[in-house]
Amino acid sequence: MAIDTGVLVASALIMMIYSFLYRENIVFRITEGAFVGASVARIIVVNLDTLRKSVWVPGLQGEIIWYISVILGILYVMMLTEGSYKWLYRIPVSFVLGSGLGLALAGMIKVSLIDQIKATITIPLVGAPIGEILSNWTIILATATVTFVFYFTSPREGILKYITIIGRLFLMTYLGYQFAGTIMMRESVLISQLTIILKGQGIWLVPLAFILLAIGIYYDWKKGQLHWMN
Amino acid sequence: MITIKSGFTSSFIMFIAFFITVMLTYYLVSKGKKITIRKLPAIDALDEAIGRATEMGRPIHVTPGDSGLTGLTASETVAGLEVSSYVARRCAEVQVPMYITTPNAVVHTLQTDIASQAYRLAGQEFDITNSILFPYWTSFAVGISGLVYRENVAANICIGGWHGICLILMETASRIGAFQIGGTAATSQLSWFVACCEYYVLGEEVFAAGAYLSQSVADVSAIWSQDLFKLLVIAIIAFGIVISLTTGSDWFSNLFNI
Amino acid sequence: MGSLLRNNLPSLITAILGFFFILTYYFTIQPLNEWSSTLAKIISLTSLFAIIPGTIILIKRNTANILKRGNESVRSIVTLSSFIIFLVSGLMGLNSAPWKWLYNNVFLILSTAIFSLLAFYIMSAAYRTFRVRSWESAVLLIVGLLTILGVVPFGAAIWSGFPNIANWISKFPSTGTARGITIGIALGTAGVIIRTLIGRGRLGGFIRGAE
Amino acid sequence: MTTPNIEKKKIGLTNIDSRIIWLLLLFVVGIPLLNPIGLPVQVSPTTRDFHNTLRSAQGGVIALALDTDPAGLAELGPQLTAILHLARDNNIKVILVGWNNNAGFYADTYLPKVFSDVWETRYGIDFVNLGFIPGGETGMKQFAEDTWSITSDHYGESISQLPIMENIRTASDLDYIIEFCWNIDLPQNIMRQFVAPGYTKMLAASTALVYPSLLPFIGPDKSIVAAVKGLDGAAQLELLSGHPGEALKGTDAQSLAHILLIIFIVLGNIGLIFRGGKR
Repeated sequence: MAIDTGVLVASALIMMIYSFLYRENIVFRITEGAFVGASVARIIVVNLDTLRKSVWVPGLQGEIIWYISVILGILYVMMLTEGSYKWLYRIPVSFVLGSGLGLALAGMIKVSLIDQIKATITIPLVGAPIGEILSNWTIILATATVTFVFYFTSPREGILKYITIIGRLFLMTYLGYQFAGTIMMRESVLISQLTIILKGQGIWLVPLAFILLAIGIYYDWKKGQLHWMN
Repeated sequence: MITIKSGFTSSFIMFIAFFITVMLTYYLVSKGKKITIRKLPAIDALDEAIGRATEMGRPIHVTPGDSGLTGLTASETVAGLEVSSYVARRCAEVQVPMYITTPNAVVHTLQTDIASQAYRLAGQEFDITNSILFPYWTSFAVGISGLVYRENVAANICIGGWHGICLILMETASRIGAFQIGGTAATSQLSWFVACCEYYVLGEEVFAAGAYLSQSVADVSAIWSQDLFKLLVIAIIAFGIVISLTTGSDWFSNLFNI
Repeated sequence: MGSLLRNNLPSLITAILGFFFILTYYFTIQPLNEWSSTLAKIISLTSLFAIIPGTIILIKRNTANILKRGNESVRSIVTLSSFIIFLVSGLMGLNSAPWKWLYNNVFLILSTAIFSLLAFYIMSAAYRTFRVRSWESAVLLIVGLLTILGVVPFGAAIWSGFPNIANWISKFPSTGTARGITIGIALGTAGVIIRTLIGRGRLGGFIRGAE
Repeated sequence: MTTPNIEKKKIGLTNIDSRIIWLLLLFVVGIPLLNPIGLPVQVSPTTRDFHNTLRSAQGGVIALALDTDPAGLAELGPQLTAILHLARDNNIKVILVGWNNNAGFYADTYLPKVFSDVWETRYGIDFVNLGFIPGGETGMKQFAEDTWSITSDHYGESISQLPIMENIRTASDLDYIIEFCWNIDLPQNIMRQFVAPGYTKMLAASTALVYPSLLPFIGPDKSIVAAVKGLDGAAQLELLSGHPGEALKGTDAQSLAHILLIIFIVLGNIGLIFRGGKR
């Protein structure tokens, strides 16, 4: 049986991360350091590759217009200097923000405001089975009252108080629904990780991990550092 | 040659209306109209957190969240930066070391500058190696957890735009008994802030937090204009429903298609 | 002159670009619309460089840690060496065997493993938080449990009505509430954006460099 | 290094040590992975909608936007595999892109799972990996207006050499764009840059976490035509596509983990009742 180094390394790394659940330790610290370094290097590698494909290669064919972005981008370095030219780093920032914010605002008014208002007022409220009509009213009531839960400039008195209570009821319903979704997503991630360990040769490492954990607990207990934690 | 794209007339009118509302409220507030924003205990607790850190002689960790400055989370990140700026100023005054972290490269450049400026105003020098970029969500999660644990921070302030990893940070911080103030508008994360933080701002309170802290004309007027516009949206919806219930025609909803 | 430029040029660029993209989104203005794609590409490429200061600070911080020979030095050595290993293998090409091995067996795995810590934390946080102290938390809990039972096969095996309840919750009250939240957040964000584009408010101030 | 100041706490039903809960979770998830129970999976109406909409693109070209983080792949990966199988069986050409800088590598990992036998002959004709496009929303605008502005695919081959891209000059030449949603930002960016200007229609493959936030946008006449959700959606899609895979194996473990969670929440509340409702 051939040894699958990839799966063994992967399983070991997963367990090294999980050791943080017991407490912060040298194994976790090493994994943390490795990952922080790797993630920086990965972004640099991807960015360099993108630049090669989008700036360098077209540049060889005479399209030098993309070099403008390099000149602008280099200005970010000015952030690290102290002196009268430090402000230059705000030029690329302003380019990125200006385009990003402008595009976001224009589309947001269409997608998140106009479309949503339209969707609310075109819900069928007559001529359907009574159950469906009641359900449709639920949508409208929820939209209207939830908007008032986050109303800041007037105190919650009178009618607004009752609207807020209904709004909070809907908000809690939604949070409950989202809570279920959150849990399911997190568990899926855990399942994917345990699949890697348990379905391959990584399962050989599981007993080793538990032995190491037991030794760690024993030493902590001897030193009197084992506490009930909640 | 200027032609409006089909289907965008209503959006453009809405944009103009919102723009005018923002400008008008700005004008009125700058002319002295008083707008009171609901009290936010979490923001008042910032000083308490810094005070605790001073007593204990331990550092403070502050982060404007794991989001960027474009898109939906922009306003939360801005509120987070506002809080960071305030915390940096106070930390410089009482000489408590402060760590500020982010996964977003653009936010990182701004936050470093903001912290340096805040320190300079207090006559101190900010060590820019304390402004750390972990350029990736998960490396951010593990990086700040390690940082918070090893530096044994006294307080962890995490108001901003969060997507998912906030719980890793907050669980770690609560393990070492740090005082936590957090907040976000991301609904998927709200319950974890309630679970882990001593004080929290939830939902759109985050937008108000920035205004509450700065009390600047622009921020206060923005909160007011948002509230006014919410009323307008509700009025439009109510009017549309009344129209469709009474006349049965859909001319009003068709207005939104042009 | 210098300070005038310093205080106004960045916010001027923000405003011009912002309104340029807003107008070309709503209107067809020749020849502006033909430029917008090119401009968008230049700006997209610019954003790739934002990583530079953060990287330099990270290297500086870790080098300092190593020179101090403190507790942090082991981690810093690992950080820097993993940085160099990944960088070198990546520069060999994104299809080279070492890079693919490192990416799939180290980077992807660690990234997901760290995220899966949340599965544990969520369990204990839910256990500690979800105490039925008020009607609000009761609603939250009941809806959450009903949804979970409606979605996983286990729930349908107990009672076939659970999937229908979960569907109703998702289709009606949750949709309405999410719409209210969407509108609220859109208005909040739009407010920030307009203030920034006209150079006011906090973000506008940050770009201007005003304290 | 300073030692964290962990105080001694009382032991009781309302404060079980978190680490015990976590160890239990490990076993509860691990055991069904080794010994699957095989609970039957029901196809929900939303997944069926998604499946039918996707099949309606028969003979056309769709783009898959892989805008997820690695952790999202736990749910989106099985969905992606199932969608690729459906595309291949229904003769739909696929273009894989992404505005997350991992996108090219995901495509590199997942395309061979479905297309490995025809990789040499059909790459660039039936499927292509365009890789990462920088700039977020700005990059999306650039791609939607002018698809050819990205010049080359993930492997550095010029876009003019790829037959599949021959007739794809703007996003309006695409039948659908399927966004793999990991947070609420990127799907909204796609709606703003691809759907609202009328280039193309959008489908969403989403994690269970982000699905609730997408709800107001989903509908036949709204921005997102249909959506599939989470590991359960992936399992249903695998069932519909006729290629059972990872997701169907994971659903048992997920069920048991949820039961554990419910038990612990109930335990916490029982402890609360015994202590007279005080914290």
